[in-house]
Amino acid sequence: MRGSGAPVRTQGPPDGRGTLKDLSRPGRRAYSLPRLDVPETRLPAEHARHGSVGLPEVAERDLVTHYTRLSQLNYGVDTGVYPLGSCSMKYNPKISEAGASLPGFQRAHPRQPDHTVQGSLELMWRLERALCEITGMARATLQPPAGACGELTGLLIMRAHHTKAGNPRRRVLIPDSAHGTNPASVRLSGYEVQPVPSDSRGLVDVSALEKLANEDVAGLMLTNPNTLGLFEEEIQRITEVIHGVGGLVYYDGANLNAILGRCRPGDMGFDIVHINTHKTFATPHGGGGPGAGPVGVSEVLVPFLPAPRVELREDGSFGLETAFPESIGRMHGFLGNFAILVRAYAYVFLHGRDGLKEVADLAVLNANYLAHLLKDAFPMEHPDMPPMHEFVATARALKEETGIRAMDVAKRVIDLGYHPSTVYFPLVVEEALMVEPTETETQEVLDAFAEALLQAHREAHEDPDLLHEAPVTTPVRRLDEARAARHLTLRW
Amino acid sequence: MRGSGAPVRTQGPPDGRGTLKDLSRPGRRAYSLPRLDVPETRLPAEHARHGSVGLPEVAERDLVTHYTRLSQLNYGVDTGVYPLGSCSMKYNPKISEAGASLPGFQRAHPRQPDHTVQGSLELMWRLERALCEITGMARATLQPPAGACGELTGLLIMRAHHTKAGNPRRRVLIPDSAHGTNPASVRLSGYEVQPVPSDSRGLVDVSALEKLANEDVAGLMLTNPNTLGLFEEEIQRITEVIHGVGGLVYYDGANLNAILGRCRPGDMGFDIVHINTHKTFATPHGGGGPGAGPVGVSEVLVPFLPAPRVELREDGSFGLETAFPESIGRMHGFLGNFAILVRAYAYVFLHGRDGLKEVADLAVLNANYLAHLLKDAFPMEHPDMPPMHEFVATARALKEETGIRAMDVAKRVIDLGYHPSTVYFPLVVEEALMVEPTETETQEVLDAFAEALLQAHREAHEDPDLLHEAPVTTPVRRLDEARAARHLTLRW
Amino acid sequence: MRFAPHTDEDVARMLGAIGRSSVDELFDQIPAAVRLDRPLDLPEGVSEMEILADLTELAGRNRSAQDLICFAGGGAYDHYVPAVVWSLAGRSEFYTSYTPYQPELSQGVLQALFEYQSMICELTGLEVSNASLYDGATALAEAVNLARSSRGRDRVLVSGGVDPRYVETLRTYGRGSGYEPEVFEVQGGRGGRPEVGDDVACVIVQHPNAYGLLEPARDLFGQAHAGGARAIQIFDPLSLGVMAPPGDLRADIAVAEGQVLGNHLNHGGPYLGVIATRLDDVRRLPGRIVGETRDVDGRTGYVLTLQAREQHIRREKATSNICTNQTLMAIAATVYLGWLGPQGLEELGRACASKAAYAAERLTEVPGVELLFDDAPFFKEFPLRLPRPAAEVRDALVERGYLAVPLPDADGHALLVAVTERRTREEIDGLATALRAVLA
Amino acid sequence: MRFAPHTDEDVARMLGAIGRSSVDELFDQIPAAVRLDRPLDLPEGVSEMEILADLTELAGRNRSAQDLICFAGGGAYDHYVPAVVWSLAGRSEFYTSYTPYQPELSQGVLQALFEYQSMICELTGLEVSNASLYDGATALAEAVNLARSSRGRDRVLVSGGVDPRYVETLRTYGRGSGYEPEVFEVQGGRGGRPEVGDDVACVIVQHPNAYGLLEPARDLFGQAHAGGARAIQIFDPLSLGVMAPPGDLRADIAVAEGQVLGNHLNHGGPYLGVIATRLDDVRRLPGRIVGETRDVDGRTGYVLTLQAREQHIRREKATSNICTNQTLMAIAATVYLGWLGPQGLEELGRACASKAAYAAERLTEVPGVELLFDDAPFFKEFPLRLPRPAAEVRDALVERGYLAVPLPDADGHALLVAVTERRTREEIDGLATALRAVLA
Ligand SMILES: Cc1ncc(COP(=O)(O)O)c(C=O)c1O
Ligand SMILES: Cc1ncc(COP(=O)(O)O)c(C=O)c1O
Repeated sequence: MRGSGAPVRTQGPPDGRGTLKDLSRPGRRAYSLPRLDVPETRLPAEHARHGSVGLPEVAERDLVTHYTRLSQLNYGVDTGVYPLGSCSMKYNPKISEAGASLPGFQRAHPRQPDHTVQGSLELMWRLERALCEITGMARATLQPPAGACGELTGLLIMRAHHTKAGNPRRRVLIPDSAHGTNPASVRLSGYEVQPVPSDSRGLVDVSALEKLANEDVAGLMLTNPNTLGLFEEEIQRITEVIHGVGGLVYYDGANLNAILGRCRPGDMGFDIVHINTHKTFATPHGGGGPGAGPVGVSEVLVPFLPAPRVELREDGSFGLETAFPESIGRMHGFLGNFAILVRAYAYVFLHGRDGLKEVADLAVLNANYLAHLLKDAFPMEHPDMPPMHEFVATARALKEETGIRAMDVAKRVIDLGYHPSTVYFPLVVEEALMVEPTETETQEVLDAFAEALLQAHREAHEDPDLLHEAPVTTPVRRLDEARAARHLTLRW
Repeated sequence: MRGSGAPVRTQGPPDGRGTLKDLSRPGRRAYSLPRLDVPETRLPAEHARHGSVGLPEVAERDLVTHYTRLSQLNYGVDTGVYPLGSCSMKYNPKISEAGASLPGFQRAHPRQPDHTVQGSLELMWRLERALCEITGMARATLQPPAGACGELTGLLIMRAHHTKAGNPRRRVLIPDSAHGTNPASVRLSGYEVQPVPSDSRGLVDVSALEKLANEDVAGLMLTNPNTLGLFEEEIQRITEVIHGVGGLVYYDGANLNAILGRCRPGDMGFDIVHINTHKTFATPHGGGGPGAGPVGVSEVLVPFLPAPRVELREDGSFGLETAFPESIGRMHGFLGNFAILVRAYAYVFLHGRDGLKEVADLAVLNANYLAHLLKDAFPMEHPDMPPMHEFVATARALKEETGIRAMDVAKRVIDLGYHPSTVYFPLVVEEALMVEPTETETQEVLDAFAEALLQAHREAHEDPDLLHEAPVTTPVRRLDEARAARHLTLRW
Repeated sequence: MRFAPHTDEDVARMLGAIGRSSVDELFDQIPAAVRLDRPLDLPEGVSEMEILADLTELAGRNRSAQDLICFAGGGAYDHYVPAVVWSLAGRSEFYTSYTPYQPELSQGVLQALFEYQSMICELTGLEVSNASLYDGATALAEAVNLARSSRGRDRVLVSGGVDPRYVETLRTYGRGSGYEPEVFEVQGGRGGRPEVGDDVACVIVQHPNAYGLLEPARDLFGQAHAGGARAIQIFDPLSLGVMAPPGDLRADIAVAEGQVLGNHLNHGGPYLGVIATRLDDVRRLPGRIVGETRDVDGRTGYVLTLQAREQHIRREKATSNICTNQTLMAIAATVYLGWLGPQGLEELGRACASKAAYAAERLTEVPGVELLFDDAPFFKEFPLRLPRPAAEVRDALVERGYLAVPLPDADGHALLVAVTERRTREEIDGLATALRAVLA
Repeated sequence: MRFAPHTDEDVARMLGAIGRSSVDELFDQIPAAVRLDRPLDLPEGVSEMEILADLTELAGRNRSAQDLICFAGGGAYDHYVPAVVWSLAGRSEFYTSYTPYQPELSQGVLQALFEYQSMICELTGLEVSNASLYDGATALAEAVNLARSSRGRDRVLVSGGVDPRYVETLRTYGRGSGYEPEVFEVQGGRGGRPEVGDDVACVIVQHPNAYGLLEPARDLFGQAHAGGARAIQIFDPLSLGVMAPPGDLRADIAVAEGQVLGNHLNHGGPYLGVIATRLDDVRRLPGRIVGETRDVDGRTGYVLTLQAREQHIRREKATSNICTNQTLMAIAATVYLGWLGPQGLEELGRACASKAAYAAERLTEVPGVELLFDDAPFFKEFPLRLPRPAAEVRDALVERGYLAVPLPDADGHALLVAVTERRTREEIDGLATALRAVLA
């Protein structure tokens, strides 16, 4: 038995291979447009295109067969467990899709006057209020279209705050285990990155932090629970240290799923928080996007929030306001990823007060349970503390014993029918397997997924070629990434 | 190489096997309902259920994974060519789905008063007019939810007509190649079936017909082009013969796709016509249904049409009328498969006058082209006449040479990546392969499909086990039908 | 708009390959006399955006349950259809496939239908279900054929509580099959005394009936059995979380309109004909039946079975002429029942019953309005007697944004009010207020 | 409503397995002082049907392009989205998947993105495209970063014809990156003379510009190049069937709002940031890039490539901080462009241009209404000067069922009218009539 195989389509008729271009035949077409019902006008010659665009020419039937096939080559949450650490790949409720495609939302133009879009504006208002309550912040912007943009938004607010105080400062502290977007955003906000080491428990080394903290430090960015899935026990001390030197503390909300209704960044002393709605609030990831990255801030930072903002007017109506002289400006061409916010709204209000807490409870229970099942084969890097909603295990021992690496294990898990966890992140852990089962998986699925990992572990000793050669059940096998970068073929 | 394989999912994690019941755990749930906002009422004890219903208990996430998996096990038109003879499995335009799910249609209640559903009624009116124009009939009913029900409707009209004339008569003539629903419908309408033999060309044997025609004959049911894909050249003579004895001629519209805009049943002398909208007008087959089977009749039969009927009132509005004393009555609980009729409407008016003719042109071209590619390996049963939109080839010679049967060829075609044609129908042809490519396939696809059949033919000589064992690329291999019927397991 | 992919060059090349000089030639067999020598009298084809605009305009002229608060019942109901149902049933691998004649490529549809059959058996307490019929009314006609052939008897007795549309449908089908349904009277909207002679094949009772009332079904079925006839029950699938199932009531055949199981109102169709019966009549069941079996490697799989009942094998000897059925609706029903589960079914039934009871209370507070049948128990719909013609009141209620429909066969003063789980107390109170205003 | 599947027994069993007595225990690490000792101040959870009712009520309070005839433009347009686009992009294997980190399980998304990149190159006449950015405005900010790093220069010149929202976005992003966009004036709504000193990294021109006008882009880009700066064009993807592409105009970097490519208006997002440039700057491109390669068996496959540009590898040295992007919108754009093809793109461009020209003619017949910039050529939108404040006129037009929006930075009397292929002659005439009535 080679394993039950990845649940994707691996077969199909030969004419289904190749790109859409390969299906193209001159003159074939899918489009239809109404007959021109006005006199034809041509653009001035100097602006006109010469010759036609090299797009494929196919029938609608070809399009459908082709992209249906491509979809079937792909694994999604709807196909099965997708335990990518740091990504909260939970089940995305179908009702959110239905809500977001209501014509009143779907066909609203972003430049419509406020009185014609009161429904959208009230939705944004209510969502902002809810996100503030969940995070313990005063106000929030819904503009950022993803977490990374939320980070930059938050850092520009930080910069505006310090600039107003007379000195923008120079550095932002980031734990060494942080997500790559954190340092990248810091750079884009004009700050320098100063890494903060972790201690042996996998937490921020507070004494090191104390040494690094000074008047040059604009702030600290922190994920809590951190990327190792551990709650920063000394969080109050940490925020105190930073506040003590006049810095601000930024909460990277990627892991908010772990603490919903249990504790709030605002109450821990954070000044700025971003939320990945596509993680915590189950707006689907769309193969890599879109998402949304709302940013909440404490009272004192409200003046710096991007504009436009939705405000409740005296007459009870909602309006987009732009007159905020201290605002950092605009982070998105329009209002952000509105239709994603509709999905987040649906998720938040479906769950409500108790439901959100239960989300965190069960996400943490699932992670602890799965970590427990795996602990002998793939021990946690920092086993002293129980993980929150995710955990980082390591295949270091396995590698030493057998030469099999985390990547080989991941590929074998594919052959056994599952999407593997994140591997090689966080970078500070050798042979990392970062596993986040989320709350929407059943115990049975966790048992089966763990069994696949344990089977791979056994096979690493008994039949390592199964792992070296994996995957063998996929439409393609391991791909030559070096070749891709060397012989750049980025288009047909 | 075992072939490129059927384009369905064959793999998946072990927890994905089994029925929904196997995923059930007590207390798990997907549903949510509002809190009861009125006092609770219980039914009288004698009517109350004791104990709960044995339905599965699963989470929404389980439902989605399970039925997504089941869908991926299935081949559909969107997956690839589906050349089932007699079924017109053409591409189903996506816009029809969008149109049918407009809330104004989707949420209309069938008992709403006419003035609140003028949109639906006008759509039905326009569709009826269009179908009458396409078939050359005076009026039509849209009630029958499928072709077979249309047949029964037509035959009951036939009976009503004869009964009114004083004698319902006894027999209905049907060519021996007819579809099974024809004789079954005849029986349900209270008539006896009298088969009519075919001549050597595969057409109705007109002299035999003349002998069978007498005053006992209520009518003749005919498919034209017939189930062999051949146009009944002597169609006028045929209808004359039946009319000569006072009988009526019924047109089974399953093959209407072949003649759209080229000729019309009404002009050939037919009195009653049914249309399979799920064939000709690309309303998707839904895994076996729903469809719609509108029935058109000539002027003299109009009084017998089922009620209610949509009528245009004097004031320009539309209404459902029921006061037709000679009507045969009601063939469906409400108005028929309305949402399917919306799709048919979309298809008819998208194509319009020239577009429909082109459908027939290209359907016939595709069938002739494919028959040509296959003619040496799988000759047409009646090669003297060119086929219309489909053709019946035979694997008789192959069977004689190699022992390989049509079914083996079909299964091998699956391994080569395609849905095979109909096999063993019509029953009058030995080792029949009934192939209807439809107009929505490209020449490239036809070439590739033909090549698969030709490869199977070669392999039948060179490596017959490939065919005997086929399919090997599917989620299950050949299934034991005898066992299914012997050890009846019809539920979990 | 066209969907055929052919370019002019494709056509020319293909014609060349088959040795023809024009497409017209391919139609040479059609005798000149019957050829259509003019274009079809239809408009020119339009673009996708035009047909959508046209359909949107037409749909916009309907005032559906999207705009009106729907208390309409009488065989089709505004139950909530959860988003998951059509997200799954609407997957194109399901809806663009055909009847599963090639089971190896159709395990998805086949297994879903097997699950459907299983759930219908669980619901009804009967032993076998088929894989769908057209709708409730035609399912009843099929049930009658089954009963008549099973009993070898002719006559068909129908309770006066059965929906008149069902009776009309039976009358139509009966003309071909050679019976005339005989309606026996009900008292106070239910009950009655069928005279079950030894030529009676079946007794048909709708429970809850067309007035919404609960029937003494056990008793009526007892009478049927006493006379050696089959007991046929028309049931409401969504009543079965709180009501005793047909099997417990000793129905031999149970049929239902399955629209309520996750299918949209769709202005009357496509709906879903549900039928279930006893195992010993399985070979008389109409339509597709899916069975579990093994493949050559011993793996579990599903196939169409007992096909010797069906028209494509047995032709005029088939149990029915049905071929295309309502598979997709059955798949939707399966997902819906999976969503609901036993608890949901019960909670939903309780919600309908409670809201209907509340509505009856509020509406009969309106002066001049009373229950058509005092004291008769009902499930989710009930008939009111109005002081004015019901059709007039209906139209006046529509003006105020409410939809409820007259009882078709009553004296013209009866309104049927159906209350699903979807209706809120506020909406019910609103209906009462509107009715009060209309009748004032 | 909840989506976690756990029953009480599941929880108990799992707690037992890990040796814990309660879920609360799992949160013991959270210091007591920061624990939330009260429930969140949010409403109780609701059922699916309630949230749908809530959303339907909210959506119903919008008067969108579904109700109003939409002539609104200025960066987002009511182009027709064919049904096929979201039937395919909406397949759950696409929309529920993540960034394709495991390429063997993600060939569908990867290949679709490869096709997207290819189509963007075909459209723009440039050599490389990435796999999407957030939207047009942020794509411009990324283009500026690219140009500045590529040229090693600081200053950023922006035409006065560029959409003010884009300039605002640049200003915001520039605060972090250390530049302040400098706007050079246009004459008659277009053109202008950027002073391209040797510290200028790039010159940004929108063509067609924010007034809808066609720019002398070749000339402006020539000036940029003469000063050694990069030429950045903001383009309209749907203009390229009839207009010369950025590559022909010698733009070095082309960015666009890709909403028009099969994405709904969505009240402003999610949209699609398009970026394309020259091959020699590929290593400076922000975001995901998909490349073709081989697997160990020699089969063609697709992977994320040049990841050394990206934040997850290069951290603060990455070309951008972007991680989550707009993949699904890019897939929709790919299907849309496949639907349109070269012919459709041309026909659609011609339809927009012709309808806009017709609209300009009809609207300027209204007394007091004239083109804001006489004689300036435009593509699908154009600015009118009104005799009354544009915001007032806009609101009055809404009353009559039409939507058109003021030009944001004009003197308050300018209305921008956008005409897509979706607008009919009748609708344009209707707008003219409405405008006449409003101004009478
Ligand atoms: C810890 C952390 N921070 C930030 C981000 C960036 O969020 P986004 O991908 O939405 O830009 C991620 C995303 O993976 C993350 O895991
Ligand atoms: C020739 C012919 N007649 C009648 C029918 C019956 O139509 P339906 O399946 O819609 O009941 C079919 C269906 O396959 C057919 O092919």
